[in-house]
Amino acid sequence: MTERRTWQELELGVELPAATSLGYKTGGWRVLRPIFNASECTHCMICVSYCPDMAIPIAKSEEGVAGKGGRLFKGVVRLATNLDYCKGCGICAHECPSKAISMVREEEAEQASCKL
Amino acid sequence: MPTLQEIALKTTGADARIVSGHRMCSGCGIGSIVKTVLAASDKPVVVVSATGCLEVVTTIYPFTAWNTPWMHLTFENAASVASGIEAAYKVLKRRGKIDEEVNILAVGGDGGTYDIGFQALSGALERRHKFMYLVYDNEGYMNTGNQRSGATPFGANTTTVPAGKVSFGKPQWRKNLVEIAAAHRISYVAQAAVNNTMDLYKKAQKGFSADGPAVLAVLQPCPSNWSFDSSLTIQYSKLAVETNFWPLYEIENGIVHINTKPSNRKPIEDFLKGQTRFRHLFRPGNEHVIVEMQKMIDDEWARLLKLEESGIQF
Amino acid sequence: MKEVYEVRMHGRAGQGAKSGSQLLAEAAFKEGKYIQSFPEYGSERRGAPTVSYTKIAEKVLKSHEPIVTPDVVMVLDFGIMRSILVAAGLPDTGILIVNTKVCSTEIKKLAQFNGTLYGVDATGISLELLGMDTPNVPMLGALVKLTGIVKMESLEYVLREHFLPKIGEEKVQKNISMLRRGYEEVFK
Amino acid sequence: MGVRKAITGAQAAAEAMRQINPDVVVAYPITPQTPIVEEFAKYVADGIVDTEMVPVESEHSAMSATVGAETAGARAMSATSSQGLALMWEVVAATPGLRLPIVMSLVNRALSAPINIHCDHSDVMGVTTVGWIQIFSENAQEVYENTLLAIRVAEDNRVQLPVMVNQDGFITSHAVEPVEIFDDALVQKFVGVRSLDRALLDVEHAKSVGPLVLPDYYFEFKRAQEEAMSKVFEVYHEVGTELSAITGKQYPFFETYRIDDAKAVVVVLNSAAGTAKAAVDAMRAQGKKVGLLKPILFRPFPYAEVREALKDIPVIGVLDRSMDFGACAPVYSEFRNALWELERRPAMQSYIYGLGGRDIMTTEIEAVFEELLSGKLDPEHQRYIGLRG
Repeated sequence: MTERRTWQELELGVELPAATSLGYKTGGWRVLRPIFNASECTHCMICVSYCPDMAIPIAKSEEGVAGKGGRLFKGVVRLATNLDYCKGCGICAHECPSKAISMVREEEAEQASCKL
Repeated sequence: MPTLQEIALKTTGADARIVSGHRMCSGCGIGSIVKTVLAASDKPVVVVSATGCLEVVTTIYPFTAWNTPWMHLTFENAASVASGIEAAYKVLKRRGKIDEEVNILAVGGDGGTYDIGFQALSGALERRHKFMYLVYDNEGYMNTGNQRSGATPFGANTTTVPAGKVSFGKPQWRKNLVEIAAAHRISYVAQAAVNNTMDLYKKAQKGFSADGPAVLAVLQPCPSNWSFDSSLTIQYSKLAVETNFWPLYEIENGIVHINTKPSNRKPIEDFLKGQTRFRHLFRPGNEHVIVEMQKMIDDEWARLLKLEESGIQF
Repeated sequence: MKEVYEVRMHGRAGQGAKSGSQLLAEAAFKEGKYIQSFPEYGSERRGAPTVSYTKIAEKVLKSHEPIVTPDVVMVLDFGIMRSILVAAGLPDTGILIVNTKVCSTEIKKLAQFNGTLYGVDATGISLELLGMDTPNVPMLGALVKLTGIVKMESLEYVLREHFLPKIGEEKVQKNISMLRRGYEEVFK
Repeated sequence: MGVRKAITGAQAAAEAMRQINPDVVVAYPITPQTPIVEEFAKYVADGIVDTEMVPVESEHSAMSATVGAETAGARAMSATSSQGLALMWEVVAATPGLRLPIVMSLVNRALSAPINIHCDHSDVMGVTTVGWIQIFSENAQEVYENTLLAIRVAEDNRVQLPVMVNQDGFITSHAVEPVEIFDDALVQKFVGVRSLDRALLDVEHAKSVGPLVLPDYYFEFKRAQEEAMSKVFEVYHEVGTELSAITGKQYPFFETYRIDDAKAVVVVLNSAAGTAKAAVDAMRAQGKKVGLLKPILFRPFPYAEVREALKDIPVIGVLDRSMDFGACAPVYSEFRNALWELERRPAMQSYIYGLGGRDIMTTEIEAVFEELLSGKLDPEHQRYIGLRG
């Protein structure tokens, strides 16, 4: 709940600097949370390309990360879902060819993570 | 041709031209479509959005999800605004006031394209402005809750042409925007769908590099108003392609090319099932609607195959 | 009863805060009360926070202002409390009903509320009976139990009136069961 | 000193546009604006200007593309009339909110129905509430100078608002009169070039223009827009002073003609003000003390200055070339508003004249003066000049 500006403080015209929506966290919309099982992932990027909320971060890894079947995956790899923005639509889980993502109720996921 | 990995790098992180924090419905594929199309440009992209889902959810003041120059004016004029931007671009370059090369992208939903923005689009195509027009087609006015548009399919239940005791929903087939655009003799028109990222990316690349205007129509299943579970957006898009309800094809310099030919065409029921807007078609008395729909789809497909075979310039 | 009884519902677009507040108002209307029911219109997307108001009174309601000092606040989505101060304007004597499985101190802390907190597993009930997350109906049952502001029969009547043409008798029955389960299962 | 040319009002607007050499001109032809577009298109075709001209398919697209170009960073201009303005209304109304300094020629013509191609002010009076600066021109010379002035007022950083430069359809737009065109180099120095500070095409500084603004901010944006409008007076004055150095003319908010000791004053816009001057001269020759006030800057409206100018006038007749059906006519309303604060309010009479191109004669304005001087007024009703029945 940020302080709202007065009319004297507005920019000229109705203009905004780029990408300010990063300050608006849509993660709170989630009812279901994607649980990413890295050991089942083949880093195929299907989930990344479909994610409508750009909520699956990726990285370039030279040393590689362990994935499905204990294999080492190098190059572009997917990381854990960014829960700040993920709305929990479940497309990633549904489209994952390796079934590396499962959806659980947000409240349960939260309590599970508290216990951890 | 880039890999899915390379596309992912362009759509995620600091260089992405559209970023997280937008307020599209959970499971709405517009985000995937737009990020993929934007990634396909090798130059900075200036975007103009028509009023609609995309515009409303990406720029609720003081938040914007755009990480590239973007503007919105009104509902029906994205193509005219793009004309003005392109004119400004040409003259400011000619006069040495700017030096950066850019691509211009106009985006609208089917309401802003097939219906109210149709004249502006036709005018801009006829004048040969160099820009790409992207329509994310969710087959109705989904931003305002499922009203009928010129892109709504035959048989669909909408709030303005509801199915009722004496109505099975929309009695007309949708207009063929791709062929109408191609009739302007522009060099690139294509139909794509959200489920096929590589195909969409390639088409966007071709559109951006076309000589003159290009039109890209992309099917976008709407979880909210077609009413299916938010995880099934991609599945419904696939079914639309596999039933030939939404063929993937392109018209390049007038020559038709079908990109995907389903080896085993699925029946249209597979696509209709589970969507609230078609639920009434499965009730007794409406069997003929599905039969008619199937026939229309098959006829259209046969016609498209003939167009491709003929090699005649569109 | 207060001159104007005010209920504020917080939810997410798609969870039925708007229709919940409308059902409540119509039930009161059926009992001869004066009512107002209206949502705050933003650009609601499935999942986006929404707020909806119900006013119930014995006399004509003239003002069209939103509710700032509610008697009851209903929270249809647990997570919403992280971004929105749901208990804003709710006095400690007021009632806060949250869609949750447990009434933890964490919820009171999130809501910044010192009064009595009530919980009902409305999502659980609706997933069990309907297979969908539509928590508004069980929440209304809980509200009736705690406040008696309308009668269960009135709510059942308007539920049927509203939904029968849209979803058929079987689902109407399920909704009525959800309402009763909410009534019975609300806890402190 | 400039060069004197015998040209029409439409050509005078085009002459100003030639000297401005805008980055972009977008227009759709409509009678009686068409000769502006045609004249300018000829300049483009002959390479006299290197403007990018976009011949769009409708006025709606004309203003849309003008807004697109202006947002992109160009200096963009347009021109229209009547039905054209009506069709582009939606975008016209959106332009001031985006604070885009577009200058457009409006050749005033009656609105349908019934369809009529001739002059009245029903087109412009339908857009006075949306936030454009409105400047009116008595003749071709004023059209030319007002267009130059408008560019600088619009683009001033304190203002950044669009301007309509009005002239009467056919009466001004199609009549040939002597017009003094000032030196190209001097004028071009005066108009300068538009800054790229806010250019959308400045891709290094990406921004989002025209987002959705909900109840939490919309009101504040509108208040900021009003503030910009209030700055127009000082900017108009400053820019006018600068233009005077080239033209030797004055650029007041309104012109007063022989009102110093006047017992009755007529207020009238655009070309009819010239006719009224002739009537004033004729009456003065008979020893009758009458005068004229010709509004030039109509939005923003200079209430205080108008009040000061008219404070000692006992009777005022306001002539409107359009109606506000079921209410007071628009120019009359403004003058009533302006004079309300006076301790000794004048008697006032509203007149409607010239709708759909009906001619207004010197003798008719003389009759108005006679009526005003006689005190036979009917403030409860507007009167009609030159109407049968």
